[in-house]
Amino acid sequence: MAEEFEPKIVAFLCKWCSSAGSDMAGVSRMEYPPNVIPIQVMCSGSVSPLYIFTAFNKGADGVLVSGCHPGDCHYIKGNYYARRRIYFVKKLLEFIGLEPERFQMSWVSAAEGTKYTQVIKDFVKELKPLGPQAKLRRNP
Amino acid sequence: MKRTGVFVCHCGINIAGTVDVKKVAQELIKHPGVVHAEDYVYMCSDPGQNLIVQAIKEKKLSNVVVACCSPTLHETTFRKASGLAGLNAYRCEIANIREQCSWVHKEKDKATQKAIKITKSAVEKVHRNESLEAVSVPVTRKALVIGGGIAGIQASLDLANSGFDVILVEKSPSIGGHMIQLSETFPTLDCSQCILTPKMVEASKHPKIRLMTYCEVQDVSGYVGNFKVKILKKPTYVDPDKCNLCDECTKVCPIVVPSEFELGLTGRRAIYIPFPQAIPASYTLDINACPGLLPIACGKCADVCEAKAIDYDMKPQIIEEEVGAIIVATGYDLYDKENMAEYGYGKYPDVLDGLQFERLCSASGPTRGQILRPSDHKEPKEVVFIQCSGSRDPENHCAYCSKICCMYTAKHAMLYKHHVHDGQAYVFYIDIRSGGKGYEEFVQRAIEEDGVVYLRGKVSKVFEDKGKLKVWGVDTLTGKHIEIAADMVVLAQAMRPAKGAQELAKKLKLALDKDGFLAEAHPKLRPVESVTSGVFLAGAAQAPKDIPEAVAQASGAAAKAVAVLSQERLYHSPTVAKVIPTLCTGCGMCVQVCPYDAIALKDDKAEVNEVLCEGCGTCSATCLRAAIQVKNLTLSQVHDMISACLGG
Amino acid sequence: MTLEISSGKMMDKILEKKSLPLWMEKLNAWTVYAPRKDENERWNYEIIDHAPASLELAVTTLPAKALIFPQREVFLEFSKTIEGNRETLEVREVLPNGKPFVIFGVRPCDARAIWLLDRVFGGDFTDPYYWKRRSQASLIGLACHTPPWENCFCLSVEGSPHGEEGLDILLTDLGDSYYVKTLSTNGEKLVQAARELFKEPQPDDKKKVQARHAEARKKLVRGVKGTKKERAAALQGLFDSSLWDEESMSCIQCGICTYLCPSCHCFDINDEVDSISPLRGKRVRTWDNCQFPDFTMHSSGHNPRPDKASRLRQRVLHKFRYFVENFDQVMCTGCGRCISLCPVGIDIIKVLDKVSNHGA
Amino acid sequence: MANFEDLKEEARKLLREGKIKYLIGYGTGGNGWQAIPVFIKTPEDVEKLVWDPTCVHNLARFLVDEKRRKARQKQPDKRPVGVVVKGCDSRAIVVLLQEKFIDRQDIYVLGVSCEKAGVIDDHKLARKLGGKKPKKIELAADRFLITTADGKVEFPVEELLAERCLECQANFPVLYDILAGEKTRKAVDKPFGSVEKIEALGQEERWRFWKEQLDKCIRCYACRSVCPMCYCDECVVDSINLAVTADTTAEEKAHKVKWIQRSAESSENFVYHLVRAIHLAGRCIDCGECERACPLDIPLRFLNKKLEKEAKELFGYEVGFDPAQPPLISSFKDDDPGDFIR
Repeated sequence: MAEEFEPKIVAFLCKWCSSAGSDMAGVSRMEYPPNVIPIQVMCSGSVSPLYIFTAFNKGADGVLVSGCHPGDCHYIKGNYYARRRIYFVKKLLEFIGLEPERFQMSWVSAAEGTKYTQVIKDFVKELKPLGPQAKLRRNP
Repeated sequence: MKRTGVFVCHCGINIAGTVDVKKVAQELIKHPGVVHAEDYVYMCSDPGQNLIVQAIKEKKLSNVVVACCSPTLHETTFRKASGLAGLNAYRCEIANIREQCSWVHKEKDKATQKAIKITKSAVEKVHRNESLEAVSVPVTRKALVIGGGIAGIQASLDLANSGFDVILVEKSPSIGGHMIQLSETFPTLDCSQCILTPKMVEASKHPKIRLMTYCEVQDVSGYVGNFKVKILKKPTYVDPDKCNLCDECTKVCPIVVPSEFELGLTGRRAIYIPFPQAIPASYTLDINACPGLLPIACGKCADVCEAKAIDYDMKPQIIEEEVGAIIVATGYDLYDKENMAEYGYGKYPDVLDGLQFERLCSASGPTRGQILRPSDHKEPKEVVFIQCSGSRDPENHCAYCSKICCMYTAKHAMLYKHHVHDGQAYVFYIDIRSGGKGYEEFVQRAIEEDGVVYLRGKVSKVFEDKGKLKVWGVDTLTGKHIEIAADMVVLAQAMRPAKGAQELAKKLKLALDKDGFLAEAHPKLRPVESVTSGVFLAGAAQAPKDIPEAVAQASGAAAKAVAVLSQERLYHSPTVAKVIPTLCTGCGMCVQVCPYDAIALKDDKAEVNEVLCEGCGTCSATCLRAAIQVKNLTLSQVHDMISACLGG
Repeated sequence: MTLEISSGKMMDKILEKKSLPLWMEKLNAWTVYAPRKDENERWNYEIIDHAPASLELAVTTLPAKALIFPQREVFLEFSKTIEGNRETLEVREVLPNGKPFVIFGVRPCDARAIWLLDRVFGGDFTDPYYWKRRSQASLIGLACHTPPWENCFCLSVEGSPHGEEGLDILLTDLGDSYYVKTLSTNGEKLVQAARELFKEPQPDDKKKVQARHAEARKKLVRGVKGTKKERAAALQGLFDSSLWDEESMSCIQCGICTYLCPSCHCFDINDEVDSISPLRGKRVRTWDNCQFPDFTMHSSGHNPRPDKASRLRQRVLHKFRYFVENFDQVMCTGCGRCISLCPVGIDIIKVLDKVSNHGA
Repeated sequence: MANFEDLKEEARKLLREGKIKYLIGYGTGGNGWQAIPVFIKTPEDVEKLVWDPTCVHNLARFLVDEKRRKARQKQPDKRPVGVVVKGCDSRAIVVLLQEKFIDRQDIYVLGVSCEKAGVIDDHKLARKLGGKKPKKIELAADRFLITTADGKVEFPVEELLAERCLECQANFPVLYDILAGEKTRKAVDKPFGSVEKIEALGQEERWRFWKEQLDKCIRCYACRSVCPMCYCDECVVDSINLAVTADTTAEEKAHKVKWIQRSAESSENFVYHLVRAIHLAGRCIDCGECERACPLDIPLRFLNKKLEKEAKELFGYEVGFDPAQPPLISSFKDDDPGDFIR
């Protein structure tokens, strides 16, 4: 029997909320699938569209950008810029025909270990039926 | 040539239990640039740290990666250790394989694979790290305290007594805040003014405190240790040094307006002293009320003033000051009358709020301490106190609990009974929150000794009926409908952030919480610090609190400020944005997005003020040409981390 | 290195137009390319599934070059494995494979360009990658009876509307049939593959062909002045001329003129690393071109060709001076692409006219 | 109202009085009918200026070259440069001003209104003429008059107009020192019609569409080279994307990052065009030059138009009308849509 497809996900987590939130999930020993490799950035506002395209180009099946809730940004307003920027990236990727499920954004606060866990679980669940991402991937 | 050492921590079984730490080390030694990889049971222990120190020395490591717990825990530890071995602290990076791996997964092989990727990714990052030195700046050893209520006064005194100069700015003509309006304070029932005025005097006489009343902070620039503030001094048109407090001017002043201090229960003249013990003890001419500063318009006050203290030509002044730390203690206001139409607040003169009732109880108040109805000056025989008026009502009003109302309502009911022995006091409450030293006993005393009737339930409506105030409510314990014909209704209005606090927050680049109170840096661990370093919070500006809490936080904020001011120089993280001039075209987008005004254009190129920059990197994501990047988290580094994450 | 040229014993043939598709279908030992027009009236070479009724004079956007010297070509694949402290680096050469292919309807100018490329890649140093593909390719040219578009100028650069260089077969359109001139053993094979379709030419067919060719030469209106030697000479003194600044004012530094040129052949070699641990990647050759600012960028950051004037100059000098000096040929076959496809209408003929005026 | 002749007269005056260094305008190209960019230095040469429906080029692009040239010169001539602009081109200038790339006083803008028409699409023309070559193309009211070897033919403008002109609502310069023609806003019922057609496709269809298109790309970078907004000194996706400074080590040079490979493979082409599109979000003024220049006819305009549509519909952001407006991506509103976020 063929092994089940395990999506590769890169998650850009802002240091102060989402990365802290995923730490919280760890501290509370919540379990979630190991498909996500986190990359800690200072602020969701620092996530360049280049990162997202590159992640897909290098073979990510899904990409997550996660930051502080609106109004809670450690850097006051970085996440507002992120919200705008990411919106355009998302629309563009959908426009060229990438499955919308493959690129997600979430707000996860330092206290929301449960939410982080849920976000990852849902993400993995939605990616599995899609199979590997070959559209933007170098030599798939 | 890169010579990187990788150190994998077991953390007992916390990591080793789910991650094959030996395998992680074996895989990492194969990674280009890695010349040393080992695992150890507790890397953060002294022997663990020594392993790192030795390896750095013996293998001449140029970089270090420690795969262990979250960087929030031991990053400093391992950077210090690297420092001890003569390696620049910023050449040490943490791979979080505990919170973000071993603790959240069960299948060992998968967790191990993930740990390997996380660690490789950290190695790739560290390979492009540059050695950095902390950015250092001198400190202006002077503090600014904004708000002259009990919190502001306490903070100023603590700072001054620690030997630092303090500027205390208060927007109204006198310091004292709301506390000076109170009659007695719970749970001890000692006279509020009696305990506050000595502090007010001490503050005004303190050689290190510069009192600036009737002033407002207009602009704040700079950064921790080096703030520049512009303070607007509004004209009082009265020279406090000449004024001898003869009070002749108020006698001749033809204008009467509602008194702020008495909360409109009485009036005051256009030229006035807010209250007898006001500090500074001087008169203020309220330009908005005064018919005009020209002798032809009125000029009576100037005519009668023998001290020639009244100067119609006084102009607003902008005073510029430099300070090293700022404490914001802007306090609270009560929830607006307009919002409580269902309780007839603002419509019926005998529906009062807590502060107005304080004034009625106060010996120095408009009724000289007798409790009388504002409408007919009769003694109210039945008084209904309504708690949570505007609080704990997410649908219509404020979602939060204003915290102090349970206690002061009990106090009010009690004081009422002390004044009107044959009167009856009813308290409508959702539930009683009396956490605090002697608080619960205090409430019990009100119920048992003073026979205050507590009714569990919400009041639906208050309306006038034959000279009485009909109060409709439901006792949720008995389920009975309740109707009380009261002579007076006192509303425990919700506490709101003081008006103008929001604008001030903008000037100081402070964050606000969802209710508009000033946000602390961390709800548990940094409760008196704001998100802007060097700016601290005290009192009800941060959240509803009672006097002891406000005083405690004020002292806490003062202590934090002292920690800044007592430094020779301040040190700032060097992982800040860096401009690559050959790529920068000077479009200025980074300048626009920077939350800290840390970037400016100079000769058509962006330039970063390293002291202001917090390294958030929003500029680098905005820049279309990668011309501004954050040191040690550059685009190239993230690129390499992405490859590593994806097994590349 | 050269290709096997015809044994000389070959006979010219006649192929009726209606038999053309049959011929193509017979060539199942080859991959067959022919020009096809898209909805924008642009021509491209496509592998044909069903054969076209006839061949038209087609200026394909990409010249035949692209099929023999592709935009991207893998040279070798490498990988490193580490066992304990033993490292083993594995390198595997990748040569083009796949079956022989034949390109129908090649313009003589494009074929001549490939004949020029043969000199570059098959000269003192043989390029195995180029040559492998080249030896698999057969080019069937279609003589131009009229210039296929307004900017043809082959005659003035040693080419001809019915030139034979680089071709295995030259077809000349005689109305309802093609005159088939076989020029190489590859050509012979192609004819042999369907010999029953070919007829012997009539005595006057050759005359018709000559008339057709003469007609084509007559219709060719554009051309560059002088001989290759004269032009090369004229360019000698113009290295620092202000002419290049003026002529390059409107240049936008794109790669169209060079990438779509049938004879431009500059390339870049990069290692494309797919994974750093374990190390895995390819060494790849891709087109490069002298109009890109980074073409001459040194790792020091210094760029010896800092502006577009120097880059335009390089393109002209390479084609009309250096190549003449090195190979005694003009590296331009007058196909007219760089003129017709330039987004800002830079016209190399006009540039060369200015050059010769300067010289005069 | 001034006409094109008045504009030429103004140009002569400016050059005669030495008020401008030179003038970037349209002249007649080698084939005798298609306009090309010309650089006029003398009052006499002003006669070469033409204005007809083949003036497709966005001449603002050459202000970028001018800035570079000036940067290289030791004592640069500080006088402004004259430039002829259509509506879309003028919006490009607005963006360049917005991004402080050029100074207003460095340019003298000679605006020409497209007056309810615009420029022709040479593919449409080729199809109409079926191989025949035009000699001259004129605009007469709502029709194009085309002179060919065998006489004149007429077509209604909408049959030959470039799609972007059909979708253009402000086909007159928004910024100019002198304007020829009238400011005529024309009503467009579907300003994003072309994009909506693609949006209407199913996700996989959309993918197949773009795959077929972008696989054609040979990375000649004509799209980027012709674009006035692509004025970066180094493109982020270029292999040289590494600012070489005095303190750049050999190792850094050796390990410089390649965001995309030079190989014109599907994946790399996609990333290149995605990066370009996202970098043009809120900056592209839809002059359509990328699409026109593309020798492989890749409909690149749609990528930019899609983001233009999103910017307009969700953020009320219109590109190229106000130099003082904060750029789309360096600004935000508290109530920006966030419903796509978990």
